[in-house]
Amino acid sequence: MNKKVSKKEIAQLLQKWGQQFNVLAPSRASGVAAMAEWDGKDTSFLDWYRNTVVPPKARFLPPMEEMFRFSKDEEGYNIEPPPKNEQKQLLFGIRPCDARAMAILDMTFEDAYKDPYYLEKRRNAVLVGLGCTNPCESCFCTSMGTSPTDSTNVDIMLIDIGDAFLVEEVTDKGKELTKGLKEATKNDETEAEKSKKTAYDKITRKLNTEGIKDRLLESFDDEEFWSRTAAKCISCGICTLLCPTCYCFDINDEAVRGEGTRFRSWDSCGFALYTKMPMENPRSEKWRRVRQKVCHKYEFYPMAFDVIACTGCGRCIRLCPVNWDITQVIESVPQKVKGAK
Amino acid sequence: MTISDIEKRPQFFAQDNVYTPHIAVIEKIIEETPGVRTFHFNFKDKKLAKEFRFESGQFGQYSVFGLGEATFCISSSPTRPDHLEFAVQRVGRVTNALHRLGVGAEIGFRGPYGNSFPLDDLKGKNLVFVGGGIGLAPLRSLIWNVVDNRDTYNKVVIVYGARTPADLCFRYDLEAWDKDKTINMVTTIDREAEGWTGKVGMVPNVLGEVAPSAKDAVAIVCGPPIMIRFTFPVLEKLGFRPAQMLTTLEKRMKCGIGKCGRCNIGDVYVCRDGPVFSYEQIKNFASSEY
Amino acid sequence: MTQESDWEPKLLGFLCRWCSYAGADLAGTSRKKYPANIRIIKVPCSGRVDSLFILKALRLGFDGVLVSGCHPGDCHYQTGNYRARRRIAITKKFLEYLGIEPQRLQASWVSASEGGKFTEVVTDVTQGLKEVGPNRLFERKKNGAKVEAGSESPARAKKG
Amino acid sequence: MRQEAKALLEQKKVDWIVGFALGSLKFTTTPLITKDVTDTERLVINPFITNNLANFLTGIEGRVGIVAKGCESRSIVSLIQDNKVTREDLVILAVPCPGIIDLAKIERLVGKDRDELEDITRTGDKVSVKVNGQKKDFAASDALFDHCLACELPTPQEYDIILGEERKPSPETKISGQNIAKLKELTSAERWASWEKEMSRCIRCYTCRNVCPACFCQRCFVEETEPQWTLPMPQWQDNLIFQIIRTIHVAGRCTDCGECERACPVNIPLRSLTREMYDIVDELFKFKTGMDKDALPLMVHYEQEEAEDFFK
Repeated sequence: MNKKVSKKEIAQLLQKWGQQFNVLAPSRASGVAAMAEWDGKDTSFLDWYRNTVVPPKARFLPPMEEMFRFSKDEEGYNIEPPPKNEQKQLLFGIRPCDARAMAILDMTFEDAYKDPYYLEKRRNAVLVGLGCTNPCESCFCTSMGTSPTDSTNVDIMLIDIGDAFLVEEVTDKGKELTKGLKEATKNDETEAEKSKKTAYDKITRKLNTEGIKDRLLESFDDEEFWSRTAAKCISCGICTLLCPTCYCFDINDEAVRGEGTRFRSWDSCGFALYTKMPMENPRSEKWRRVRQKVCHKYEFYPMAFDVIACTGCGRCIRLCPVNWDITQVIESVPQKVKGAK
Repeated sequence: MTISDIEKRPQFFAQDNVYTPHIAVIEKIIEETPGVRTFHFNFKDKKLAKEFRFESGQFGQYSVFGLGEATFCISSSPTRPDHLEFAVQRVGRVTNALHRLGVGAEIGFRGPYGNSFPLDDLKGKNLVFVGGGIGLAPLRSLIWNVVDNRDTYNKVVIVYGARTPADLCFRYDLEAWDKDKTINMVTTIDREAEGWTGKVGMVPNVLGEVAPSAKDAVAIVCGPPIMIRFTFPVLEKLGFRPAQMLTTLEKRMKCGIGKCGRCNIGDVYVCRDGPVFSYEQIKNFASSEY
Repeated sequence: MTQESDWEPKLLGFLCRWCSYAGADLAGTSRKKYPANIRIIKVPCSGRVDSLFILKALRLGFDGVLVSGCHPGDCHYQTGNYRARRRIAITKKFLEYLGIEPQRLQASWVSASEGGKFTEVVTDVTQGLKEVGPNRLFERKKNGAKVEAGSESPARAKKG
Repeated sequence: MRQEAKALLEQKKVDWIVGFALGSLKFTTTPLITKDVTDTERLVINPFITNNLANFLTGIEGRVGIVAKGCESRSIVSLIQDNKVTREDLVILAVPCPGIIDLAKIERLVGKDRDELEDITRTGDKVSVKVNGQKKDFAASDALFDHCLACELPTPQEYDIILGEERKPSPETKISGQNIAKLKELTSAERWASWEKEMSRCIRCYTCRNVCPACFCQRCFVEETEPQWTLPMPQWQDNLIFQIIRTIHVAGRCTDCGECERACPVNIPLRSLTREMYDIVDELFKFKTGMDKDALPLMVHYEQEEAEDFFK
């Protein structure tokens, strides 16, 4: 049963949720668009917000996160887990492409060994999706199996229908949130369908990923192609650190005289020292690193989890300093002369 | 060769967190070569020390608190559970810190991670061990495992080499295996060195001379990647099929459980799906960058 | 946290071994008194001191850094102190622009025979640091609340 | 320009051509690094040629034909002085640069994001923006990058082929230095606090370092483990030390091309650091990077009498 909430009531709704949850909403206060603690009244983001620069994954796999603290006394070392914060997070305004990316990350962090830090935050979080009405030129989510208003990976989904939002309840957690909201009328529903259609058609960038896994498999050793693709890449970390489906991390200690903390922080396969071993570095050449980045998402992840680890959010295209465009690269992966097997 | 199912592997999490290490105390340090030391250690938590089980070929993440973690295989054999051993070559930040530790110092250990040598596939087979330098550490765990229940295995040939006599690790093992009549122990060094009476020559060439028969035999190769790349062709010439050749691959590892994303070859994570692979598996990896 | 009154600044001195270190030695052998706040690191030449050393010292909690070398012209390596002069000149100006108090980075020429001058320089610099107060630059601020300086600025950490 | 590049490749004068091609998004260009002649058709010059192409020279072997704006040519001269590149290996195609349009400024002026604009054109010192139908005009000084407003060498001095007639510099350092001026009005504690706030956004993607032609170390001090000067984790303290030392290391090599600030994904005003260092180096040692081909690099040279008032 869909509900309805007017845009004017959003601030009030967020305050209600604020009693139970630590409400996070898109904000530019820090100087860049990112999810941040909601200041309690400002809902101007409903106008300017298209998508954040720092993806919502940063709330679950933070750029830097305490793993445990260690200290030394007479008997020796002892380890204490980081202070537990029971605060439940409510992410308001997560886009469908980022929500789908969270589902893709879940697969890795639950596979075989359960990652305690990430999964605990995920369990304690509620995702309130917000349908896109003004997709970016670099967005290509419709080619990656999702859409600007896809509600599968969120708890409730808000679809913009003029001066109000249609509220689609998706999970039980979602149903609790929408208690007390008015029922949606029939023409609200048709209005929502229309808004979904217009948003869908606004996506201009298309990408044909049919058979990409095999094409990449065949051209894996085509050094000439990968060198050409990697020529302008400067091995910085933007397209991986800010990618919602990237999860690589590094583990480091900071300590002072035997007392300190072990941290987990973002890392990128684009960096030259990522796989450096004392004796050799299997990926010291740039083209191998660019190949790893592309193949991990479009070949290895599909081989392991049967899904392409890319949701078409377009961040890597619009934030790259040299305009390296993943959609152009995927299209230019050579088709071996014997054609699709 | 089956990669043992991950869930079935013994797991010993501290504070039910896969990343939290157990505290262990260093009981003994052996100076193998100027750059390599073997550490004997045991867990402070006595109950854990008794319960802890692992299989030859598995590795662990060793923490020097304040400096970080490093990956080393467990070089002692599961058949001798009174303590655990690992060998460290002094090459970087954590390894140098380890070399500065004395007996009684405390380190962190989490594991065991990775798969192991498939013991049941080796039963009744002739075993050919090919090791180079510190590469003997993972082999050593398997060799003592084999020696401790010797009769379940057939002939054993060990070809081990290092650059110079001073670089030979685990000399006390080499002597023990040499005395053992049922083991054909061949030790070699790369180039002539005065005072050295044994064999001289690179490990792959010496293996060619020893020429163990490939009939229902399995070869286990560990050493620097360059040595592995030259050893496989020699084994193939001797008639070993790729499935009969095992090795442990070396990659930069941080988490050890297939999460941090850096030790992959194609869709395979060396830390979780390896480090023990057969040459057959290596041949049809999705990518050629092993 | 110690009170402001009896707080003693920690000063790190990079002394070039040919001149300033010998000068400091001379000050010692001729029983000259100079404040004990200075910790001395002997460097082959003042030109060896990279700005990174200065920042790392401030990051570890030192309140001030003194770089002292030979007078221009009698550097053992001919040009070491000229290079040091240029590097410290831009570093000093840049740190001031960033908001680090100027007294925290001082430089001086002390030759091997100027034991007296060395004591003056150290006293002068220590006095300057006393006026500026402890180095709170790199203390970690978690969501506004200042965290106890203990684990972050180690040189001043008072272990229990 | 395309014929020149094509000729260079065909006559084997160069092995590589490095230039700009149209980007895959509106109002963007992308570096084009190619060997094959057909690509030279894609070479383009427009008001959005933002990248500093000199950055790629340290990574390419062989002779290179490079398209160079003023700041790029200064970076090239600086690289030559540092013996990272030899002049004989280069064929420089000089572009008299009218200044590059700063899309972030346009977004602030128009209130719309860059992909919602239909067209941006530059005529003389007027920039006109077409957005849902109407045309809006802005003065160039409001729409160009700060570093372009302060540009002292729009036309390269050091070149082999010049594309178009020379353009005289008219640096307006006052407008371009607003951010630095505002910072200087604060007290030192407030300035430090403002840097703390900015640097707590840094995620250590190292774009500022990797996009900079002056940063050509094999292994950067920030990634060293023995000794570990700074932690490889995005703590604001270590982020700030990284930027301070990076700025000091590129002193005398930085040509204020503004790429670090433009490329930073979290909008940290890095040019407020590099431009200040550029001015300090100019004020103390009258040294302008890459302006004088025969000058010795800043840190290699010294004068008998120069800034030492603060020495005790």
